[in-house]
Amino acid sequence: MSNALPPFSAKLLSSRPLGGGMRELCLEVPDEFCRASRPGMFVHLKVPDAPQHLLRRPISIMDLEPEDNLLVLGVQPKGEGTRLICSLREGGCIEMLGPLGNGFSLNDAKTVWAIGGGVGVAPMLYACREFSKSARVTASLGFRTRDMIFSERDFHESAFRLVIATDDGTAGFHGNALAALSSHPLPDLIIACGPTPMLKAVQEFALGHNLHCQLSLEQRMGCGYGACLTCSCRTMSRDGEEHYARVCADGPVFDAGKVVL
Amino acid sequence: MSNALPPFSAKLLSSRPLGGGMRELCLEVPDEFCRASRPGMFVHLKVPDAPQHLLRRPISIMDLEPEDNLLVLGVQPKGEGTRLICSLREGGCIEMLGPLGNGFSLNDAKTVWAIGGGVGVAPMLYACREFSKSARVTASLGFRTRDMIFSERDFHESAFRLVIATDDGTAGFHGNALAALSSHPLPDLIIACGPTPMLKAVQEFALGHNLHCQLSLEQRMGCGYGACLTCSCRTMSRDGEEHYARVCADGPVFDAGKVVL
Amino acid sequence: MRLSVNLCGVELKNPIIPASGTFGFGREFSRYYDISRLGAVATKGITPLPRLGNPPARITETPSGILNAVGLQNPGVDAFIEEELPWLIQQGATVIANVSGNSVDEYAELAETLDSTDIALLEVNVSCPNIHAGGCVFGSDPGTIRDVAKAVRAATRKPVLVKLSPNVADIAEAAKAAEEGGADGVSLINTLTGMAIDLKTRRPVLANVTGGLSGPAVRPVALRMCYQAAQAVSIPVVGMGGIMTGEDAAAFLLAGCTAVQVGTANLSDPMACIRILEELEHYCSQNGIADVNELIGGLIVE
Amino acid sequence: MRLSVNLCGVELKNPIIPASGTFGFGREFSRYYDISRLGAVATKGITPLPRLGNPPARITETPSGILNAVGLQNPGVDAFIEEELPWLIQQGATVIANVSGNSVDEYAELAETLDSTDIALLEVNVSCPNIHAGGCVFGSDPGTIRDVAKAVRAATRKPVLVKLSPNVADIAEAAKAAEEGGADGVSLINTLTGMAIDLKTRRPVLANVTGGLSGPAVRPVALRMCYQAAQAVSIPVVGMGGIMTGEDAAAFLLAGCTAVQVGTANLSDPMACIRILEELEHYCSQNGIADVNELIGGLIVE
Ligand SMILES: Cc1cc2nc3c(=O)[nH]c(=O)nc-3n(C[C@H](O)[C@H](O)[C@H](O)COP(=O)(O)OP(=O)(O)OC[C@H]3O[C@@H](n4cnc5c(N)ncnc54)[C@H](O)[C@@H]3O)c2cc1C
Ligand SMILES: Cc1cc2nc3c(=O)[nH]c(=O)nc-3n(C[C@H](O)[C@H](O)[C@H](O)COP(=O)(O)OP(=O)(O)OC[C@H]3O[C@@H](n4cnc5c(N)ncnc54)[C@H](O)[C@@H]3O)c2cc1C
Ligand SMILES: Cc1cc2nc3c(=O)[nH]c(=O)nc-3n(C[C@H](O)[C@H](O)[C@H](O)COP(=O)(O)O)c2cc1C
Ligand SMILES: Cc1cc2nc3c(=O)[nH]c(=O)nc-3n(C[C@H](O)[C@H](O)[C@H](O)COP(=O)(O)O)c2cc1C
Ligand code: FES
Ligand code: FES
Repeated sequence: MSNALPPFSAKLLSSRPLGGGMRELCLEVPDEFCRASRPGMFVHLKVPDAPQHLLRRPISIMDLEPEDNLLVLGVQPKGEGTRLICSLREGGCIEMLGPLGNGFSLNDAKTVWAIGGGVGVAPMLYACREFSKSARVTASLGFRTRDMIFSERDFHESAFRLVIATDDGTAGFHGNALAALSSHPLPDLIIACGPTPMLKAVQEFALGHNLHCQLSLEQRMGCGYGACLTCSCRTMSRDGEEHYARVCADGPVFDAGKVVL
Repeated sequence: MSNALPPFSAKLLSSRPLGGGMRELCLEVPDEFCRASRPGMFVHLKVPDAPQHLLRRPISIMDLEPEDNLLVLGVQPKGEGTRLICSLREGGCIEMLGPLGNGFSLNDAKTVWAIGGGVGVAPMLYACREFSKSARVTASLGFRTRDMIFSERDFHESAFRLVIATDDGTAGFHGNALAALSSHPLPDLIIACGPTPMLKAVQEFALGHNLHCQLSLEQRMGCGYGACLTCSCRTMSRDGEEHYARVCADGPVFDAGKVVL
Repeated sequence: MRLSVNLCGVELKNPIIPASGTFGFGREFSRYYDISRLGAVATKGITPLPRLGNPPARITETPSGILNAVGLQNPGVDAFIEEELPWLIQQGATVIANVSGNSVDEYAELAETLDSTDIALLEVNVSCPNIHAGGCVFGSDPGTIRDVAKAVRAATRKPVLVKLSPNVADIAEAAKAAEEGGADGVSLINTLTGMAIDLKTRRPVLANVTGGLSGPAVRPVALRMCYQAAQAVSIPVVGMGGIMTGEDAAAFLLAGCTAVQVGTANLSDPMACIRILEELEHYCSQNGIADVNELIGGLIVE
Repeated sequence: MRLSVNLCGVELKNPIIPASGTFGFGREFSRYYDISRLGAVATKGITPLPRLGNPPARITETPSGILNAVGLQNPGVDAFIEEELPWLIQQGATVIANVSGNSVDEYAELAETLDSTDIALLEVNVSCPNIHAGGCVFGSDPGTIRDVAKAVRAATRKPVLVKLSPNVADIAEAAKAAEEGGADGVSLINTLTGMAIDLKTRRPVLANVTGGLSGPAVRPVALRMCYQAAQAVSIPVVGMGGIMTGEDAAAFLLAGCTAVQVGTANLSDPMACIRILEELEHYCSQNGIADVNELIGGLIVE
């Protein structure tokens, strides 16, 4: 039964600034990690050399190059933990647990909208890359302002079509990443990750149009692997009963129809 | 009244291994620091990048080169704090408070025994250097074994005479640093720093021979500058009354006749 | 080296037990290691009926600690017996069922319900700070502790551990109350009630406002309370609170604990219990200790 | 920006006060900065007669915390009045005299002795965990708290703060007891009793065996207790426990404190209080707060 990859130490191969204060970290990961990874999954990072930070930090897989055992993360230095993670030097190591979570499911969708907002743009890159193998993926990425845009070129490469939106209109569509798609034909599947108001809008839109839709949520986490029940989000079963699901293990990706935002 | 040097950040100019697992750290310090320093004083070092370690670590001034604003410390990685201090990289900075404490007083002594044991050897170097300007200093340094010896050459340079002792006889005199001096003529003053059993022996010897003697003590410390009363050692006043003195501010150097070990 | 200890008549392979609420019912950990290697397993707190738990956020980090307010989310005792316990037994785990009730009667009923099952011990949590019985927390009153211990003791043949709250003025008194009530052992500490504020939103970080503090931050308090409890009673003490390493575990044994539980460390690292077990073994062998029982109560106090 | 607050009728320049026992009588700090810049100064705990204090070791570090067992070493109230107070007043400090007694009568006598001096407030420490009155700690019993508050209130015209122990089951009750006794305010928390063991010697690290835990490790507990105390009483609350930054200070103000004290931070850094004051000012200006009083009790709880 002991089949999960225990925490391991990953070497930082390169670290460079992306747009918007984010940092791109390229890490060396073992084969088992690559084999188990799917878009929408995350890793749980120990804050390096900081035992006072007991909890790990969840960070989405932004990209993966299995041939080179390369994991790419996009990290926004938000508080002390992500700041320390971002200041790790090339050649240094970080302790990692993962890949964790359920990830997005393409099922048989042929057309996909991948909607990302802010830091939630990161996991969409890996999703675009993977899902583009068998579907037409339109990526719609929302940022606060032009300076916050990151990884645009990578999305250009990996998505069928790329739409950029900014809240202040300094680049691309003036408005949010969902509204930016209003003139586009409806897809078989919407996947989305970003701030809650954005997810709510996507959820409402998808339910209203009866579209398959998967939302990737964020929640404060303890263990990251399903044991502590601290990362809950409200879900509604068919019969209207409410439950708390675990974002780390039952998610972070949830069916738009089941999750209460 | 605000005349004490506030905590400052000192740059690590070089770091190299001494003998016995000790590390020599050379740090850049301001002029005011150099002006205020005297042998037997110490600095109080913040453990770098480790906010969970609230307390600073007291480390003796091992040497000082005022012309170059150079402070030399000899640090034994004992626990986590000193280990982190020793692993600081050249070019990095460490937050420092000091110089603190009272230091040794040569008064008018013309002949001095400077007895150091283990890590307590470190402050003797600065004392030898300074006191040799107007006195004949015989340094007697005790180590557990040959491999623990450090800074021998520096002592050769700075002391009038150097005696080395090892507990196991692997180098120099076989025995402790006090016994190693038994054939030497008695000095005007003994200064000593080292483990408590050694200090006790020195104290007994000095009192027995009616010699001026100053002992540098160690104690767990909080503030390091006299405010918290946590670093106490027992002292006896003339009238036989017991008190607790502050090792950090009333010491670390005490008259052998006044301190109860 | 001998690592096994006898806890209230139950032989444990070793003194390392994952603490309630940080180990689920073991399933997630069995993906990382063979959970039968542990001394025992303390289950997530079980209540008579299923509980939804508190709304999120339920956890936040504090300096060298964490605050949690899960609020006893669990599937209820029946689901535990049907779905979780058989699986645990099949894994070869020695099971400590951690139970919580809202009244003395509920505790007694839980004990009775579990009496006929394969659990090894019952751990009676009189101290969860995240649920309230009539506004006040159960476990801070010695009288209530005694009553619960008595009622549970009468309702089951299993050995009973009473898990004590640290939110009391006198832990020795609390431990004695449990002993008087007939407990076979006490375990402590549960979490200290705490709070965190988000300076940006000016709101409490946790939806429940307060939560339970655990982790290394509380270790000095936990160690002191375990020491005082062990001095006060003659039944075994199971110690916990901030144990992150084998040396931490050894400190609790020295203070008088027969076994220890590891909570928050599991949240940092799924392998924590196994690592701590190996480190404890290493500490013993480095210090010439052939039997871990030599450590128990071995603190030298002048 | 307005930083001044009114504490029990005393106008403080700002809400930052060094905590008792971590600031001596201010002399050491005056070498680093002008201590009249502080809101007030809480003195080292004063007893009727001089006290030697506990044998060393008196301090040790714990994860994000420290344990101390100074044992109220102090020169006694007479020496305080003759030697320390005049100097403090000359510096322009607003002085809070922190006092400790072994009985209700001793507290009353101390209050009376200090009544005719230039102190601004009296802080009655009913909670020092490192001295014992007949085996049990004074400050954990609401009845005693009320009695001490009453006796002190009757013995002086100075405003009286009662400093509460966190080693209680119900801090709200303790705060109410102080209020009922006539206290003009409460201050909290004093230290949580804890312990550390040296794994090499198998002995307690502190000669006193137990000590008082303080620092960021206890902040969540302190913040919770201050919040609960502020909810429970209508007199001002002075908060402390692990305040290391201006944001930490702001959190305590939001929780309902009128002023805060800074203890352990002084041990890490002689400039701590001044830095915290500047950071608090910065936090206010960054958040459009023109008067620090806007923060007090400003926590939003749904
Ligand atoms: C599934 C998932 C995927 C994520 N992917 C990314 C990513 O690819 N890139 C990225 O930059 N960020 C991502 N985040 C958000 C990231 O985890 C937080 O920004 C980070 O944990 C903040 O830690 P901190 O120490 O910097 O901040 P602090 O605010 O100091 O953290 C304090 C505590 O709160 C938790 N916390 C604070 N904010 C969040 C949050 N938004 N979500 C979860 N926990 C939080 C921290 O983990 C920590 O335990 C993701 C979050 C989740 C849940
Ligand atoms: C005046 C003075 C001068 C010193 N000079 C030197 C020196 O030049 N070189 C050197 O290597 N060491 C010196 N020491 C000892 C040094 O301070 C300790 O080895 C160091 O504090 C241990 O910290 P740690 O984190 O590595 O160990 P830990 O044991 O993890 O420390 C835990 C706590 O105990 C305190 N502590 C532990 N041992 C001692 C000790 N022996 N003295 C004081 N506090 C202690 C630490 O400061 C810390 O607060 C001196 C001590 C004093 C009092
Ligand atoms: C997330 C979480 C959930 C917990 N749930 C329970 C519980 O259900 N029942 C219980 O008795 N204790 C519970 N506890 C308390 C722990 O079992 C333990 O007493 C406490 O965390 C102290 O140990 P630690 O510092 O090693 O975590 C929980 C602790 C945490 C962190
Ligand atoms: C070294 C030390 C000595 C203390 N002495 C006293 C004292 O004499 N009287 C008192 O009321 N509190 C005393 N305290 C408690 C502090 O005033 C304060 O209540 C406690 O440390 C919590 O605040 P902090 O976490 O900021 O340190 C002392 C604390 C320390 C660390
Ligand atoms: S974080 Fe522990 S269950 Fe999700
Ligand atoms: S360490 Fe604070 S008085 Fe010496």
